[in-house]
Amino acid sequence: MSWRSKAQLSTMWLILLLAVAAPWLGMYPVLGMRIMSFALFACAFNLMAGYTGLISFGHAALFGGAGYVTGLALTSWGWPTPAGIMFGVFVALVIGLAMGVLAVRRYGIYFSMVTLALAQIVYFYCLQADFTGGEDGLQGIPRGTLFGLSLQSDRVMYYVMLVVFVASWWFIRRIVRSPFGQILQAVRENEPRAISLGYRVNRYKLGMFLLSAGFAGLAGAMKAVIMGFETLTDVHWSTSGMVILLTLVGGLGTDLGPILGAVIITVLEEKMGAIGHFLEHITGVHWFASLNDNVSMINGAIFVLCVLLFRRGIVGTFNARWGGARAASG
Amino acid sequence: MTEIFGVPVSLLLGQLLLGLLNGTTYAMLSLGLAVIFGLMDEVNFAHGAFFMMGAMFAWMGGQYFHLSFWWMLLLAPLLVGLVGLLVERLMLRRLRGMDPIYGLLLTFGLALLIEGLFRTFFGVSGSPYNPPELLSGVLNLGFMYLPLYYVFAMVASVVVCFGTWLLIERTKLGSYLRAGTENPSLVQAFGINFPLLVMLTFAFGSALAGLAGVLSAPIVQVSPLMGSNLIIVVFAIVVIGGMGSVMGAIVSGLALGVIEALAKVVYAPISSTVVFILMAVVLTVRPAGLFGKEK
Amino acid sequence: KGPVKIGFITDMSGVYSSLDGPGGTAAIKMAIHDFGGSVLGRKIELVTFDHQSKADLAAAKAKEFFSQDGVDMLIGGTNSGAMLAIEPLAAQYKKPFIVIGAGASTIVGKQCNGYTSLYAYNTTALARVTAGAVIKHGGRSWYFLTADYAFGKALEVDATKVVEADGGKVLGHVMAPLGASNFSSYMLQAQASGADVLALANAGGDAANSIKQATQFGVTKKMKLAGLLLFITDIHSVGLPAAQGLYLTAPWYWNLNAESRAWSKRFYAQMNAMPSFSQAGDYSAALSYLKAVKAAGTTDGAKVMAELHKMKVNDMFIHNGSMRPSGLMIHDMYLMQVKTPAESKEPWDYYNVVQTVPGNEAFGPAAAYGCPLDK
Amino acid sequence: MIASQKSSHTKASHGSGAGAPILRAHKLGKKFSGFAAVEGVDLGVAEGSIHALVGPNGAGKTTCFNLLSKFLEPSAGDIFFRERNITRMRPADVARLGMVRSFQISATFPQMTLLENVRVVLQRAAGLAHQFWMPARALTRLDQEALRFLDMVGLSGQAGQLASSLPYGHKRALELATTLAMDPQLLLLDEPTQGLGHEDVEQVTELIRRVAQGRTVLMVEHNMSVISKICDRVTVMQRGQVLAEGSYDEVSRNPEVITAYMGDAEEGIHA
Amino acid sequence: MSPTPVHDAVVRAPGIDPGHHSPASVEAVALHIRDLHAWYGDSHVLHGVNLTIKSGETICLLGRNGAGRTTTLRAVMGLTSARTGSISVFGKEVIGLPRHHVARLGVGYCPEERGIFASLTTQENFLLPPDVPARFEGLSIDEIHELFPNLKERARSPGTRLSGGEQQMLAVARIFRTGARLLLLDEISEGLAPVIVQALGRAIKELKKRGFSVLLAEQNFRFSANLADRFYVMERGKIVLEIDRSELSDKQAELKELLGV
Ligand SMILES: Nc1ncnc2c1ncn2[C@@H]1O[C@H](COP(=O)(O)OP(=O)(O)OP(=O)(O)O)[C@@H](O)[C@H]1O
Ligand SMILES: Nc1ncnc2c1ncn2[C@@H]1O[C@H](COP(=O)(O)OP(=O)(O)OP(=O)(O)O)[C@@H](O)[C@H]1O
Ligand SMILES: [Mg+2]
Ligand SMILES: [Mg+2]
Repeated sequence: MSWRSKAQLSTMWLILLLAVAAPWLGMYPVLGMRIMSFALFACAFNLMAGYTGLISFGHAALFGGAGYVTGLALTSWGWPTPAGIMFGVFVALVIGLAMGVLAVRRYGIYFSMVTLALAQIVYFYCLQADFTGGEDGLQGIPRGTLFGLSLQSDRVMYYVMLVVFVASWWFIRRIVRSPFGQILQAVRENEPRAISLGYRVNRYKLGMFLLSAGFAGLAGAMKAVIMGFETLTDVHWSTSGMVILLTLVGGLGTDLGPILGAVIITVLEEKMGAIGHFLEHITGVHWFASLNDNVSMINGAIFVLCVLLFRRGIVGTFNARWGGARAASG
Repeated sequence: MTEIFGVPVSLLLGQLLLGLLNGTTYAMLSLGLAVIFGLMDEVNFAHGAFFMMGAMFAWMGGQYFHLSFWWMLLLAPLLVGLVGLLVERLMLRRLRGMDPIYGLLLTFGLALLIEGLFRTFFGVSGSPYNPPELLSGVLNLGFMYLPLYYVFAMVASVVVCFGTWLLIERTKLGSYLRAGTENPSLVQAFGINFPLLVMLTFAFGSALAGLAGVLSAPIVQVSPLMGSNLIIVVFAIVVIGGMGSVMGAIVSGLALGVIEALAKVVYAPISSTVVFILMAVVLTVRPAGLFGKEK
Repeated sequence: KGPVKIGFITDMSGVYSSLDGPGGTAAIKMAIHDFGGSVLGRKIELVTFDHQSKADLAAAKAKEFFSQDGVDMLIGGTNSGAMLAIEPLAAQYKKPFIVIGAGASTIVGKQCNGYTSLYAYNTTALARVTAGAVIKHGGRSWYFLTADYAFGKALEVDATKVVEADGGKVLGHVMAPLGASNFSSYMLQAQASGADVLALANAGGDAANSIKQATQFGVTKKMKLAGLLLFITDIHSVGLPAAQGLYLTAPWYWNLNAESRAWSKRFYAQMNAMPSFSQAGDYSAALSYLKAVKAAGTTDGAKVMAELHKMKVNDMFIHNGSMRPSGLMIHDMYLMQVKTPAESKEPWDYYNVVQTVPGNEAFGPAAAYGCPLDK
Repeated sequence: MIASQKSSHTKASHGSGAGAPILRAHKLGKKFSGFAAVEGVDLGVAEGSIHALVGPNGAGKTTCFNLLSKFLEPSAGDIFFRERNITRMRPADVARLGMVRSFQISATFPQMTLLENVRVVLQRAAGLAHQFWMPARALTRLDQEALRFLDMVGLSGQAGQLASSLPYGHKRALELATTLAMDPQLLLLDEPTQGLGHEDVEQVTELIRRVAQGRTVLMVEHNMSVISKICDRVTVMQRGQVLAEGSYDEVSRNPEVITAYMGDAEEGIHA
Repeated sequence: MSPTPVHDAVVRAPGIDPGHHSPASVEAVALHIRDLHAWYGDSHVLHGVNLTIKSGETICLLGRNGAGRTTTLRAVMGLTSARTGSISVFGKEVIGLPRHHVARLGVGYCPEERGIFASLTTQENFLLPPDVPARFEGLSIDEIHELFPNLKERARSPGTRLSGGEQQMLAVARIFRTGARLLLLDEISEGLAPVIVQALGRAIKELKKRGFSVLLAEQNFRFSANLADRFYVMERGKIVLEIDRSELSDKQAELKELLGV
């Protein structure tokens, strides 16, 4: 085993250990769960973007769409929690299928714009539909029970989410390296050649889009259950932009990048005020105190900086600097 | 009174006219995007922000410098063009030759940043901007009153659109740009100062957005948020028209305005999504868009 | 013992930030200052958070405020989705939660929980007062321009009830998508309806654009405009030339009386804008809470809430205020008509008070809200 | 010299002996917005032969090729593969039938190792293409076979290298290895020696001959020396139509072919 | 500093040794390359190339695949990621000059990969490169159409819809038109039918008569053998052999060793 994969493996274990211990080290469980749902969302997005090169700008439709239907199933229809979540995933798959069929026929930015536009249909539907409650959101989603275990406590919910997350992450990682993943890599590198070798490439891309949609849906459904409500923010295009940001910051096409990105951006979003005050305190510049009020502007700035200086993201840069010649994953 | 779809004809006529007006705004915006996209293979997500800047500059000119609408009609697009020029020169140029998706992401971040900046300084609630004295009248068409300014905006947009089309499709300049999109270094090796051309094109596309902004300022509330939702509709229009096709952008922009107007009278709830649905339909039938060429 | 902590969660940067946002923070600071900076011998501290109109951020932060940061009460700003998401947490942690900027009536509806108060206004009251009063002033047939989502529809329903109960007629409506910047085509439809009143069941930028374009198309020549959810910031941004003559309802206006004027001058000195009613409401809520703490002699949530329910509130912001068991603060509301540019004497001098509507009439019967606590 | 020994007799007779040609085009035509690039082409490729398609630039060779491999839809005519009508089939399906094409530019998967390049092909045959739930090691059982194909083109030594690191000539060899891994019965090669240096041309020519054992090859080529060495049969196209057909010796003496294509024998630059 | 030492096997004709030759008149030398190093990213491809083309001369660069011929031409045009040494075109140093200035000195470049633009029609592709200032009388449009009749026929077709060979013709035609008096032609006989290759050979001879200077990078030795006045052979980014046309038969053995011809 190479030095690098050893380092990788130990990083993974370290992260897992930290995640397990976090609630006991004073981390606030809801924050942890939010991070995990965004990290899962980013991993799902990365599955499509990082390994087919197709950047979807419409993943919010899958994430939020699943959240809404899970919420609907749990509140209005009184379904058990696991069934509601599965239903959310199912609906994400259906939306993903509709989006994917149209989008995978296009490349590059075309793909991005098509997914963005299609996601807007979902957004407007959610906006206008009565069950979503418009700006009020779909409120009061019960956490319910899982195999007889009440999910009411944040700690219990946290560990359930951790299990879901780790399992999904492991599975996503496996997909990337699976026989299917190999074909997709080939498609990405030379599509006409893949066709001439007898592969129906659009089916493979669609397959990947569906897998990605499924996990994005899972992330959205879990988030709805965790938070107990679902709002329009999750289907809005800015959320699609945010998941790109998470992945980009962490490192597109890497295993750990989306997680790192989610941790950094989510924490930043929440702690911006504290950071601002701290900066104000040490520099004496009052402007820093207003950082809190401009999170989206700061996200914009991070985007710009990332693209200009830091395209590979944190993990990607690490791999390129210290990794082997073949910095495919990490 | 005669009716179509249960709607009085006069109302329908009025709607179509207004739809056409909306269409000209769409056309000019999507044209700017198409110019930048078709000639540089870059999607400018900040286009909506540029549109907003055009309107904000017009308003600021009036507010702080007491410059008339006519002055701002000239100055604001120039200023926005200058911003575009700087963006190209300082940022996008470094991404040339890379996957165009990076340009998209960069401009996305830029859009957030620009909007955020304007929001911090000017708040979000917007400000009124009035049409110039000369155009503040109302035209009585018999079946409706049409503010004179709307007529002006419509005519001005159409003129600019077709002027641009001529410039790009019918001049050598256009062929330099199209060639440079594909292989910039070779075009340079032919002795053409392509980086300069790109910069100017980007500035021109941005200026078009700025102009659309100034023209819209007297019609809608001028606010830092005015561009962010519009831009996605405009994306869809560009996709329908065939990305990069100048004619496609103009025609589908106009058509979309009219179709949206029809949707509003026929089945209102669909009017906000009709453009996206249309896009889906067009894509199934013609993946490259109406005027696009299959690559 | 540590300081008494007041939390304030609102949209500091998004669509609604000019209504509340940083101005709200300033107002609460004024309240703390006016109260003397300490209560029960403890310093009063304010912590704020920008929820960016994201409910999940708001809820997560509220939870953290309550469970880790020792926040004793929370003032909630704009965005009803975010406020509704915080509401159950107030009950869970037994901390008073006073909502100002958001007006969803459901906050004190089925979801009510005894710890949450809807303090400044709600959409029901705005719609009811405007509809009722405009009918009295001669607008008998109505046409609605409605934002095509839950909130717009709710406004329309609330207003329609009053119009029909008072013998008026609703001739029709048109649903406009949220964020449609061009409303001119809806104006044509409104004109074609021949109604007396065009009611705007929308908010924010949409409302501002509708007013502007109604004027451009000459709608206002034949029809009265009635805004069901308009704030002074909206009027400010549209400008008097377009907005003149428009009817709207508000719980407060800076130029209402000497007391409100004095307070607003102080606010203006800091923020360079006249306060909106939600900012004034933030001030009043903080003040009332502090009074209740003082009276109860403790910051214990349940006891403070009991005190708040008992209190009669009368201050710069609230006139004849008392809280229903559901948490809904009942107080006088005002029907306003926007001044003509000629009538306006100074910047921000925008409204004529047409009528004062007593709280119970304005907010309507408790039964309509469906809160179990109201019995 | 080896080439001429092997030519004609055995293979050609084997081809005709098998009766129907493996690939047959009947009145094939393709119009591009009014311009007829290919028109009424009848072509039969005998099983087991190496068949060359030559002709002046723009004669329609590549178009013909694209039609046969289904990368273009014919506007007229029919195509039969082993007497099965494939005119309306999709390219990927045609490839599955055993008719595989190469591209004018080298076609490899640059960021994958040579082994993986070949394995990608084997995966489909082994039914290991859509198993997204399987771990990566499921693929190792294809390694032996992949190495065998790399060995055929003399690249097994570099199996672990990335394809992008190979020199040009080796990339073409790798491409051939992946093509072979599809177990094609008919190989379509478009200008396989284009851009190669003299030595590489010889190498690739040799390689083609080697892999043609037991397979059929249809190739487009401008290099007459290659054609004369290995091809059993030559079809000459001009302006979208077949001008002549026969063995290399026959067509190269045809005066029409000389004026239209080969030109002045003295200046016979490619020979 | 002395130029990077060349391969031992090099036999130079003293008169035209670029190392000792200093151009008497600026205009007498079309291209003068000294100690040229060039890189693609991190990979160092040219290791000190020296060559000279006198005005009106046709020279040919030979070498195996990957020897660096294309890179030499690209370095002249400023298309490598870095270059050092000296390149002077008609007496003007171009290293340090912006890319688009090189062509304006009178250089026409036909790239190996042809560089036909898909979004332009054949005609637009043909007319794309601007005329060079102080141009030579090149081939007229009619002459070019006579040389490559396909181009006239397919004038309205999009550039990349042309057949492989037609694209090659277009790439060459486009440069012949501009009046650039130094032509850098990379593998122009590639993919062309023998008849056309012969015609192309005649065209180059004609240009030579009109005073053009030509640098051919060729795989096709037979083609260039008829045209060039002088040959340079490259190996691993260096010139390893220089042969005058008159010495061709004497140097067969070395050529065979280096090129396998
Ligand atoms: N997609 C297309 N659209 C329009 N014309 C085309 C298209 N493809 C090919 N052609 C035209 O059809 C003719 C035949 O082209 P084809 O590529 O088959 O020639 P070829 O025989 O392969 O020539 P070469 O030897 O130069 O490669 C050419 O004149 C070309 O311009
Ligand atoms: N873009 C590039 N990036 C990195 N290395 C390159 C690049 N282009 C060429 N090279 C390398 O530079 C060396 C010289 O290449 P060049 O193209 O100049 O050779 P050539 O003599 O023209 O050969 P050919 O017959 O292949 O055209 C080769 O080893 C090649 O692999
Ligand atoms: Mg061809
Ligand atoms: Mg070369």
